[in-house]
Amino acid sequence: MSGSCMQPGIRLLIILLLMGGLAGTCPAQETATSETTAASSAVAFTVNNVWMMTATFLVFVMHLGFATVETGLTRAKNTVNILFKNTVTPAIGLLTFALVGFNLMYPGDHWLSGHVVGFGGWGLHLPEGGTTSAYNPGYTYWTDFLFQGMFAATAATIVSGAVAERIKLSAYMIFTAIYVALVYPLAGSWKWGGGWLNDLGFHDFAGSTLVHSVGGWAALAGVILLGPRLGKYVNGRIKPIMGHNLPLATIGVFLLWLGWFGFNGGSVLSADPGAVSYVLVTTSLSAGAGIITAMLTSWIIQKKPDLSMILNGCLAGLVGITAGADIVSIPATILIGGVSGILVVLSVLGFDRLRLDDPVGALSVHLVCGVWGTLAVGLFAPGKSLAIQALGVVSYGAFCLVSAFVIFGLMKATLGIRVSEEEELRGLDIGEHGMEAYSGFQIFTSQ
Amino acid sequence: MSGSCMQPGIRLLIILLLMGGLAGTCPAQETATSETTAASSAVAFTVNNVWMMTATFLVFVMHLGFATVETGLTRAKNTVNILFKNTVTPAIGLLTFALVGFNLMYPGDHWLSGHVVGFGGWGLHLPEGGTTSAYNPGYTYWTDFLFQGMFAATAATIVSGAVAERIKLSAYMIFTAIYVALVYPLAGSWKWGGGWLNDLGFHDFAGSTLVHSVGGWAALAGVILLGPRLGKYVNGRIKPIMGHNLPLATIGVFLLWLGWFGFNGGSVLSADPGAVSYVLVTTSLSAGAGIITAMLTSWIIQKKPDLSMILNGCLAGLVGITAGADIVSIPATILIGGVSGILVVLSVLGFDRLRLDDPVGALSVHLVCGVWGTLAVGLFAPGKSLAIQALGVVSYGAFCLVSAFVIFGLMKATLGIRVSEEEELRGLDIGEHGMEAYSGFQIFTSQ
Amino acid sequence: MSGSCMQPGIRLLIILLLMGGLAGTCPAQETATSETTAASSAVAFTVNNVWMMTATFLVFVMHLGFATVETGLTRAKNTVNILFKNTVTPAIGLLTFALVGFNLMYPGDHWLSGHVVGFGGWGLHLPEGGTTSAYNPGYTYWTDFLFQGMFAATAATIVSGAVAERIKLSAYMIFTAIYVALVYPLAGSWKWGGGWLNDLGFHDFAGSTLVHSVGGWAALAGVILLGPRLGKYVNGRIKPIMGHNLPLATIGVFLLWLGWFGFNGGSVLSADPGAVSYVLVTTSLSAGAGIITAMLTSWIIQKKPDLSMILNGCLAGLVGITAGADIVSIPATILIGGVSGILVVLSVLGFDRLRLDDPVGALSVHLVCGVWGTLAVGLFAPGKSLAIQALGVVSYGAFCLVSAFVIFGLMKATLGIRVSEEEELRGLDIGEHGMEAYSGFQIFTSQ
Amino acid sequence: MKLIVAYIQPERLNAVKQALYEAEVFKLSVTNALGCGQQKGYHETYRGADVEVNLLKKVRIEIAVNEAFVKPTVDALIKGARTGKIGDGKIFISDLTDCIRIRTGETGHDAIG
Amino acid sequence: MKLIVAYIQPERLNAVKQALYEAEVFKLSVTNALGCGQQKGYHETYRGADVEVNLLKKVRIEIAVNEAFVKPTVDALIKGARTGKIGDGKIFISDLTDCIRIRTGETGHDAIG
Amino acid sequence: MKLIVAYIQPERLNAVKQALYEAEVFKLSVTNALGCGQQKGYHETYRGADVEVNLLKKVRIEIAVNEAFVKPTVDALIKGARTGKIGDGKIFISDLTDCIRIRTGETGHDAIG
Ligand SMILES: Nc1ncnc2c1ncn2[C@@H]1O[C@H](COP(=O)(O)OP(=O)(O)O)[C@@H](O)[C@H]1O
Ligand SMILES: Nc1ncnc2c1ncn2[C@@H]1O[C@H](COP(=O)(O)OP(=O)(O)O)[C@@H](O)[C@H]1O
Ligand SMILES: Nc1ncnc2c1ncn2[C@@H]1O[C@H](COP(=O)(O)OP(=O)(O)O)[C@@H](O)[C@H]1O
Repeated sequence: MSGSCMQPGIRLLIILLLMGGLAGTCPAQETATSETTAASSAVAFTVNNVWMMTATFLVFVMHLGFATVETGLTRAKNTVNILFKNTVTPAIGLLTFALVGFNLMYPGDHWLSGHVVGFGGWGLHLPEGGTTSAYNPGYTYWTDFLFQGMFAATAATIVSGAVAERIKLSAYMIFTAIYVALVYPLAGSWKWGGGWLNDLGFHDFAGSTLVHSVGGWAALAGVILLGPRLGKYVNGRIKPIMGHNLPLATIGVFLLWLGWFGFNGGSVLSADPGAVSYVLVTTSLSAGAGIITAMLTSWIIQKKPDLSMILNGCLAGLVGITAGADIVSIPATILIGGVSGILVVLSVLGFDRLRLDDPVGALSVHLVCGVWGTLAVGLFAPGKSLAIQALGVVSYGAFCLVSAFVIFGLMKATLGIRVSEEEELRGLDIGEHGMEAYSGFQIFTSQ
Repeated sequence: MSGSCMQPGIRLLIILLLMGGLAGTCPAQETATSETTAASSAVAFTVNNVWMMTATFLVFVMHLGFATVETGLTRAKNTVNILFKNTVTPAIGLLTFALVGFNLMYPGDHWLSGHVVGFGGWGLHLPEGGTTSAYNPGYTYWTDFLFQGMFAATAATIVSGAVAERIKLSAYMIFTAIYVALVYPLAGSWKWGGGWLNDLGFHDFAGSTLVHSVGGWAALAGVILLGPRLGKYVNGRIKPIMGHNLPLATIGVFLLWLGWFGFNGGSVLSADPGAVSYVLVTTSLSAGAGIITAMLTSWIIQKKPDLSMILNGCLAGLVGITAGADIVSIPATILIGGVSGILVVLSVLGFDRLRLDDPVGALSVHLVCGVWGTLAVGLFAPGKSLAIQALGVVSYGAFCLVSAFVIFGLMKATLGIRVSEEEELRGLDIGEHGMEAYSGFQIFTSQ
Repeated sequence: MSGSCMQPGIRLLIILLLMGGLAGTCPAQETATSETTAASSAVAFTVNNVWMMTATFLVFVMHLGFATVETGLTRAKNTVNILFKNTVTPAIGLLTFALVGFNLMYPGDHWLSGHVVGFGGWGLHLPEGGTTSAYNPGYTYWTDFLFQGMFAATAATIVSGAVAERIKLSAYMIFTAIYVALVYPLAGSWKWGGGWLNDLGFHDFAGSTLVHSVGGWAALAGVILLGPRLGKYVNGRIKPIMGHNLPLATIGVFLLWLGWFGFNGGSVLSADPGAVSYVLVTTSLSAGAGIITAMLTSWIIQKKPDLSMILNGCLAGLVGITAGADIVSIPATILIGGVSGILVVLSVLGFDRLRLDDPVGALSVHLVCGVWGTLAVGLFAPGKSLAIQALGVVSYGAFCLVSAFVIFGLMKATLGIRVSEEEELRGLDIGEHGMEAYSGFQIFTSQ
Repeated sequence: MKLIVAYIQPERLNAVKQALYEAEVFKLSVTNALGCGQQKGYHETYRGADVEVNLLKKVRIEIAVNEAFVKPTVDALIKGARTGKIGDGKIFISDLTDCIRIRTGETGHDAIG
Repeated sequence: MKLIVAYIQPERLNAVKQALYEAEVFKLSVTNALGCGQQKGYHETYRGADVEVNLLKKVRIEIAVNEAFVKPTVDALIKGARTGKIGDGKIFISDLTDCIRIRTGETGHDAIG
Repeated sequence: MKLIVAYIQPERLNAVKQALYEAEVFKLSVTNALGCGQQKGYHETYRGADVEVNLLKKVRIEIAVNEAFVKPTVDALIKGARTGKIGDGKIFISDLTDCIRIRTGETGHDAIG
């Protein structure tokens, strides 16, 4: 090799590759530089992976967020039951995702029919180079699995809140196992697995549709098939059934916001400084806007500002921005979040008028704002088509709603999905678990 | 270029630059090395930015910490109100900071008069190179905004605790919007924005004064103008009004400690291994020392060790070390934390004697220990002047106290800042929000 | 230097060094490459250190996890006391670890007798190069201290739960100070400090034995010497004493799982992408398996699924995998976690039958599963000896049990370790602290 | 004047209040109670240890009325609370010698309503 | 012997205790209660659905006294509890046939104080 | 018919229930109460301010019985609750004019048990 170490054109290439961490595809030139290049690239891979692991932890925190929000917004007598479901959900989610879901969602080249159903085989098997940037510049195989597995389980958790206070524990667990193992990953493969909706240019950055609506449609099926809680709609009037622990609910919303930093920020799939930090800003501003507009809407309609509504408003802003967090402008972000905050309040009131009883507002937050956020990408993001976005929304809606109706419907026809009236009155904690959440506290409720 | 790839002197320079991530200023020599240098520097930038984003998340967690501490140390009947305020605060904080605060605090070259008032324009606008190390070796423009925005909102949250259980919701929200949008950033620009106190060599690493005292002075104005809660000082005697949920308060303190890792650790403004990790150690040891001395002081004075006092002691140690976390020695750290723990207990008792009713001890923690920590830099840090530190303390005190008195005073004279006596007795939850925090729980209090 | 920048053999070496971040030992060749190498290596060091700091935060979160689990699983009248202990524990832990523990645990070359007792001197003193990769490729001296200090305090916290609701505050604090300052680090030095068990090839990745059993044995000594709580075993029958706040307990378990990502993930001692992410996956799958098997076991034996049991099952899975998280296969992971979940339920029931009263199940989780996990390494990890693992278990058991018996025994004989019967009935909150955790809540308990 | 004390199932409280309202009985006091009666309890099991819970949640209603209102009040209580299942509750009636309205100092029959 | 039961506003409890103390009435029992009287309730609204809360928080005080103490006790209750606003509360008095001190087995007048 | 009201120490409740069960008294109602009696309270101190707590936690038991059961019930209460220490509690007995079982409408002696 002469005094000139490398060709100018190649230099630029290497820099670009390094930034993406694509060491595996590094040209095999016999120079000292290429080795330092490799080393630097290995470091870039390590950084990306550290970020993705951090994002994974944050998504994990969302499970605690859901557990506390749902517990806080329901009654004390069903607390053990809700906590139980939310603890078992990530366990079921991770184990089934390891067994089947991961390879169903990311089939790689193993498509079975068109780009609609694919399956990469059972279980977890480290592919060659799976812990290097050859697998992916942003993360190892293991990080990939864990990040996606944490995501998967959140879709089921969304259902948990909507069907709370009346669903049988066993029915919920069976539903979760099937939905996380099969429905969620299959649906997910259409976009994130490189399936047909991806081919069409559908954009859903971190899952307004793929996670939140997918969970929301299932929640809708559950709510319809279960019917409302006893005492919610009496003689044609809506009776509020108040949440028993608003500090818990608030803790949950803050934890969910925190988790969303990983949910959205991690969906960049690398630590790219500009991309990730931009996503964090849109995520936060949308959440903030959702809080403010939900407050105003609630203050105007309900006369007094309702804490549970601004909590929902925050989540609404987060769900709303999730589809376009990477590509919408700052003003569009605030608009999306702001509209989400209004939508969520109106739809909480609307679902009640439709006699669809959703104790925690999961339908309004995840389904309504998930749909809105996905469509908003078509409205505000340059180069995205509203029609394709709508097609995505409808396709997911149809598939998930039908699937959920079938699963819940079959169970309803066989083992039953709702606890007995007596058990519901006394509380699922005693009925399903034989224990109380707040032993010793005097709790007085006539509902 | 000859066989020798680069001049020895330049080599060293590059290494140094790389470590700081200053790729943007890299000499434009036509060598392979300079490109790998650029690549390596881009990675360094990515690492720094990952760290700063992590620090941002931790500072975000502090909002939940404040929410739970304040809720836990006040009465059940005002819980919804406190949670509401603490949920709205970061929303208001981030949105106003995006609109105006950020550019007021970091005016860059846009000083309007001397180094006292500057303004960089409205809204967020990505500067050229804003997502590369050309903007700053440690973080992107977006990370910068979000980190600083999270900081800003904490100053208002400090006020929230001190004025709890009697302030009108609307008055609190208006105050917060003005204080976060204008007062905090203007004051902040004097030091962190490169203003006149920075020119003088005033040292406040992460904000014992710029954040904590700034919040504390406003809290003092609020406490004075509002007056004590009903039933706190009766016939010349101090009646304790007990916090209703000490597990919540403890959760809050742990979350605040956690958040402080980002608050202080992130204030290094890069992931510099030695600097950041040293700051984390001083932060933790000071917190630990504050716990121990608060325990001993409380045990001696109150005869029994008071949980609420060691929680305050922990926060006191954290506030105390914040100004000098980067430059004081380990023994000085323990001394600073230890004195903070004593100070906080004495000043909680002292403020009560002065009939200044501060339900959560915010004045003692943030104001008293903020001042102490800032002065301690002058006492213990090599090369820092006590006089300059004192000048900073006094300047901030004067500016913030006057500003807060004006804002609260004007509101008091017009729309009123305190709820009615009847509302205060029944609780702000019912008065301001028409709902209860713990529906169904039997709560019995005669205060 | 000629046109060829470096010898091929050396290139490979440099890459390897870079990946490990060993910049300090970089050959002093006068080439441009070696400087970029150094720069890249400095970046690698920074990444590793960022990861280790993140892991430190997560381990810190475990203290909050323990505080909430223990509070939730005990009675309302002892809540202040438990929160107090858990707040003071990390303070005592960090301060004594700074003073003596750290240098006792990692004596470096300062062994006093064989590889059994060593001591590196008092206090924290930054060694030369302590903030560079010369100290360690994975972290600075300060990060090292803080990470290990957070670990140390967890061992004491394990004891706190088992002895809850009857131990004197002063006795607990003295025990904690001695155990964290002397016993834990001395025992730890045998393996992690490079002592005799390390020489023998004993494997305990992140501390199934070194942390969890070490805490568990001390808990056993405490439980035996204290005796059961009043009303637990009456006329030969076991009376349940229910936890008063299961949402808190659940929050705690989720926080512990979160913390375990740092506990295990950080024990890789660098950000090595493959190694860390694999550990995170084994950690999570074992936790998930523990939840599922604990649920099934509890459902079968107790007829209804017990929330407190699946919470323990989750922790059991986490403790069980801790010893081998880096080297066991995925199927073995699930087996280890699954067995842990069964073991923990059986041993909770078993300890009760032995009249060993452990309010939170700390013995079952930390001791039993800690032993199981350590032995499991011998069973499932290639190249590890079951005999050596058993030797480790027994050695630690003997040393810790004897130490704890001596410390608790001496205190029992002198100042007493148990509160009076009257104080126990009324609750330690009023007895030891003169305050209540839930002021205003009506709590009704006849125990 | 009579003092009527009734123990009812918590979920019947709203119906009872409605029935009392229709019977023009507007004043009452309510407390949380635990009751042990013919209704059998249930088992709780916590960490493997079994406990029989036979103190069930009840609501205690106290109503002071003039003689003429005793029957309507009792009827309303029964109307609102009866489901026909064990655990419906009991009503106890005793004499009241006096009644005083704190605000005005009125006593006896005038004070009660 | 008489049994005096009073319902008062929670925030008056300390004043009532003070007044009773001055009247040398040292023994009393207190429970948490909800009351529905002339005082009108308030509206709560949760997630858009409105609910009228007409069971307001009250404190129930129970005091057993010998005849001679009835008047001083009632006076003290009124002194401590009266604010002149609706919702101040009521006092109910009934006969007590016996009273027993568990610790000593004393009965009647001796046991009461 | 008599109404027996007893205030006891909370930790004696199980023993009292056991003693009543042995005396074949199966029906009772329990509420949470706070009591102020001979037993002196204790001091709480919160953030430096001291407060004397003299309302101590008690359990209030209410049992309606036919005359023949008065003595066995009182004896059982004493047996279960007595420890000999101050604070053991009191028993109050008053007349009951009527008792009605909501489920069946039975009244008087038949309804009570
Ligand atoms: N003799 C009594 N003394 C006190 N309380 C009683 C008595 N009998 C019934 N109760 C109260 O009434 C409630 C309902 O009684 P129960 O016997 O279950 O009703 P029913 O006869 O309608 O089945 C009990 O839980 C208890 O609180
Ligand atoms: N007839 C009654 N029976 C039972 N409780 C009553 C009766 N009248 C009043 N109370 C109790 O007294 C409380 C105060 O009564 P209220 O009519 O509001 O007082 P006031 O007449 O002073 O305005 C009520 O909330 C209720 O708890
Ligand atoms: N005259 C009374 N009126 C109402 N409650 C009483 C009266 N005397 C005692 N009590 C109740 O009984 C409880 C025990 O009384 P105390 O005097 O402490 O018992 P002892 O005389 O056995 O020491 C008190 O806390 C209170 O709740």
